[in-house]
Amino acid sequence: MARQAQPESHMQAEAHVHHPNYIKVWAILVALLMVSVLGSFSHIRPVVLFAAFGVAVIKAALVAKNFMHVTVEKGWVPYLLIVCLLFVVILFAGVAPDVMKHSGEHWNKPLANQPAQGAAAAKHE
Amino acid sequence: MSEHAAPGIFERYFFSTDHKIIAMQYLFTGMGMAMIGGFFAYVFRMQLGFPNQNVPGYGIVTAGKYNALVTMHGSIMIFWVAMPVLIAAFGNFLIPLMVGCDDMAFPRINRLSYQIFLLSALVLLSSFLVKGGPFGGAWTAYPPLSASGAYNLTPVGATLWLVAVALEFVAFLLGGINFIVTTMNSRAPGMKMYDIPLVVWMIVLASVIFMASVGPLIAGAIMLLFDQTMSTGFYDPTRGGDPLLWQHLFWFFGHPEVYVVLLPAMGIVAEVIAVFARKKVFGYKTVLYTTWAVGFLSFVVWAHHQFVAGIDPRMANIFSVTTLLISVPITEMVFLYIATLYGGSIRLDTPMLWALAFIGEFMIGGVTGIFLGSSGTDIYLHDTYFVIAHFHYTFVPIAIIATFAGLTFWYPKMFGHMLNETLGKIHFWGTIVTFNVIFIPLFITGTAGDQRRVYSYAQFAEQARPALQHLRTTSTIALLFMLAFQFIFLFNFIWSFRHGKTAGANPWRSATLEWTVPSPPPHGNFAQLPTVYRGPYEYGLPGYADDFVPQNVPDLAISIAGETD
Amino acid sequence: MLERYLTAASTYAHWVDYQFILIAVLVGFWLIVAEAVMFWLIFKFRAKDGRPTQYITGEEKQQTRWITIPHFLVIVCDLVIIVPAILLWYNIKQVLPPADETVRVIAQQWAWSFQQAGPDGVLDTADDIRTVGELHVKVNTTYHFELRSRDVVHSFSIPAFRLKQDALPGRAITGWFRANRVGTYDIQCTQMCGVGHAMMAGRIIVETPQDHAAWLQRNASPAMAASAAVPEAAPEPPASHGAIVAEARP
Amino acid sequence: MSASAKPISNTRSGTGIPTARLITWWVIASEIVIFGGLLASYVMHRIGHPEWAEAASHTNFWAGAFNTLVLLTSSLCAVTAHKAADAHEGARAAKLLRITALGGLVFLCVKAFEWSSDIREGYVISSGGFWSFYYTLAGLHGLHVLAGMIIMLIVAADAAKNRELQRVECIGLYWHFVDIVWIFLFPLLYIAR
Repeated sequence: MARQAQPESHMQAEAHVHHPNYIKVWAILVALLMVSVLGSFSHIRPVVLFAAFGVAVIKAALVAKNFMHVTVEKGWVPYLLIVCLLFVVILFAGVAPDVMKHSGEHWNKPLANQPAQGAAAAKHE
Repeated sequence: MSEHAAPGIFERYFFSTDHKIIAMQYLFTGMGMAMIGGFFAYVFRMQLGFPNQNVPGYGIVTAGKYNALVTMHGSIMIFWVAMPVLIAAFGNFLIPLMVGCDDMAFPRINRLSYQIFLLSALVLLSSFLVKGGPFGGAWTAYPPLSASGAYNLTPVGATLWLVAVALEFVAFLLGGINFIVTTMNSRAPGMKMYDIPLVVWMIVLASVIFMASVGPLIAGAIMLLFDQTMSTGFYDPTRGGDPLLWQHLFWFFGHPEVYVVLLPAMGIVAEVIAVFARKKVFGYKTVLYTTWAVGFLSFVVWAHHQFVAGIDPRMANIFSVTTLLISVPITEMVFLYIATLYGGSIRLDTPMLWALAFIGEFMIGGVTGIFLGSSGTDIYLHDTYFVIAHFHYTFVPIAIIATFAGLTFWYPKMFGHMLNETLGKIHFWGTIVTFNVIFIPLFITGTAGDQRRVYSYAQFAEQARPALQHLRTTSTIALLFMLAFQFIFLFNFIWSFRHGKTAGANPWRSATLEWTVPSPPPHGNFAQLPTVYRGPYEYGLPGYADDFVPQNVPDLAISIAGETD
Repeated sequence: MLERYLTAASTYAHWVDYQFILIAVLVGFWLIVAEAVMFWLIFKFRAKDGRPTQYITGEEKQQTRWITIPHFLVIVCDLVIIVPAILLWYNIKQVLPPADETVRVIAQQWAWSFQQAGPDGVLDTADDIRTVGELHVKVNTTYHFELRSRDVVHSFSIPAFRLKQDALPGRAITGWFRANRVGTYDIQCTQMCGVGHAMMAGRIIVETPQDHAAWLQRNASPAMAASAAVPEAAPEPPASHGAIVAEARP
Repeated sequence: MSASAKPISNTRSGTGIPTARLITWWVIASEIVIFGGLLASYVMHRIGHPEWAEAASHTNFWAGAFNTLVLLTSSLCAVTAHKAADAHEGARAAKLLRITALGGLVFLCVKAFEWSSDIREGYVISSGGFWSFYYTLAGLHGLHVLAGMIIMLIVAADAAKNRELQRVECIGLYWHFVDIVWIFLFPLLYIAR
């Protein structure tokens, strides 16, 4: 059971990261922003969506990696952030079948299913 | 630690950053709120036991007042009693002492946390003074009832309730993150991950669960606030919203919340049982693994509160399975606690009585949950008194029984005096017996179809039967006795401040670090900050004269052997 | 077991009761065993002079066995519970047996109103019978109900049928029941719905086919259908919300 | 006030991560679930209501794009401030932090201009599902920008005197997180139609 006491180990860490060329990262981010902007004028839906959301994910990853130094941080930190994201995904998966959809097993949303003619259901009254 | 002159009374007790003072602030605020919540229980149980009679100290309970009372009872007991006492008070008091440091890592954030909490309590109580009175739409606050004053008739009260709850969340986010950081970073040298006492582990894990689950509800609360005050339509189906969204966001937090308050209670009980059985906790690591499993699973069971709420029936099957799954680690945890008793030398002092009662009663709460978690039977039992009895068999052990276990156990450390044992035992037996007499009849009325949140059963022929009314009256009378017994505790608590036997540093002969400092601990806690050499539960370690070895005592024999190697 | 406390008056009421008993037996067994073991240990290992405490970590194999074996037995019991529970759920909530009759149930603050087909046997025609607070159904007949709410969340509960389903504004939810015992039973609202929650009672009257036909005839006359069957007792929902169907979207 | 003396617990580092940065990570984790909950609610509504695209087409795309640029640039300043702080150049770090806060101010000004023109056109928070989410999401994000600016100016005041330089990095982390939230809000609110 016994063990040697650890020496008072913990100094506040000094400069724990190597600083990359931030201007270069910034330039890439701005270029990606241009891609999103230009992509949004496309009429091909997949192109718009990728330019919008695919690029957003890339941008977020770049900021997280280069500005926030997530990858240099202790291993559990990125996992913590990922687990939090995972919980949001679980929430989405559990809620979407009810909220996103307008009908399911033995239920429907009369109003949402007749958006153009909400009054059509008025015959029930 | 401070070299400054002693601060004035006001600064010392109201604006202190000392974790022990903040713990006391949380404790006393929580106890005050418990009295308010208990008074509400008295009023509405009187109405149920003796319908439409004048309730002494309150008056006639009308339908609207009844709704407000049950809503406030639920909200207060969970958010303003269980949370502040179990997590904040014990967390604040114990974490720095048990991990061997002088204060929280961020004392001023800690103070801010309490101040926001106090504000939230005041906002909640202020709703009693506004037009329309306090919110009466149940603590779950389902919209559209909660979203529109035209429906709930308490437009101001509903908003105040929501603001109070949101503030309370912010307070516990700040406090909880502080607990996490302090435990992760500020432990005494030598205290490894598996040397941390279980109660600290559990409070920290509870804070993590809280932190990860409350976010969507904070978002949901903002949406509900806008629905109330800015006529948005987030939960209004006629305008593209969906009332089920709130229910999901609420229970996505609401179910983990059960474990948020359960885990600290489990931790307290672990400490008490280990000390009074003079035993190492059976399978310390297994306890932790089951806790992690419970923590994770608690995020995937929430919709079992909504089986019949209009969710897609296919989803109910998934949530039913996960719900029964979560019973596995919880059962295992309880088994481990019982196994800890094996081979011990059990002394039945008051804290131990409470701790054992926690296990005994919580098991009843646990097994009755199976009836509700299995979707088929929940169709019938949902929103009946069976549910009420079930969750009071979990929440009373958590928020009352475990709290008393903790309070009676750490009272000598907090105030330097022992509580009176005789009064303590009278209080214990009085509370436990009456507690069961309150809620066992409610299992029966629930099984007979009594629905919740109804101030009078006069309209319901099946429920208005005299046999059921007798059960309700029995429950109410038992509650009166239970409340009366609490005054014994209150007397004991206040009287022992001055007149209790002087405690000394370690009256229970316990091995964790908080017992190595004087009672009550001075500002800064440790005259010399400790170094940790062993786990927290070294009782009956062979080769020692004493039957316990404190964490900060070096193991001379073996370390000498190590040097000669 | 449940029938001692409350009549069972629908086909699936007994299924629910059996499931209840199954769970009660299984968890009751475990509860008693666990409590007994606990009390026995408290008694057996009470503090005695000269008997030192034992040092047991609970981490060696022959020790953890005492936990893992009951632990697996618990999992088995969980399975024994969950399988019939889901089957029960499936049969009540997911499978709709073919309907003999359909009735529309509308919840509002604070009353139940019902709409069922008149003598022509078709819903949503001029001779529909609308009632407030009372639902007349035939015994041994499978009913589908379409549940709606006009304002807030309510819950349609018939304890004697072991039936419960929340009614949400903006949703039409379909369920079923088949009453198998003649009598009058309570309809409750089991979801907090405001000040009048406790007043939101209804009755379901399960009748023989003959009685039901007679009731139908009594209420089917045009005059009755037009006025008397829908009294003004039920408060109108507040203007800006409410409309589950009528008002057009903004 | 006695609280100004730091407790020893604040100076320990059992994880190897300094306490200040550790708490920042936990705050960011808790913010992820707050924004995540709101965003998840929005996304599921948005997919469920294709007709909201009409409302979405009235948002000011160029204001959103410009604000993205502003935030990206301010993030660059924040991280450069971190670099300066690592080199113990407190004054330089303070200057860069103030520029970052200025970026936040520009962001909020653009936001104010954008919202007032939206409101002039009659699109207020209660104008429909899309607009409710639009104002709520952007408003919550704007509050974080505002809070970040205030904290940043406080940190800058200390940093200028070469005090508490470790805080420069922490406020930067928070700022980058707020930036990332906007990186997702931009396509969600302005591009998806």
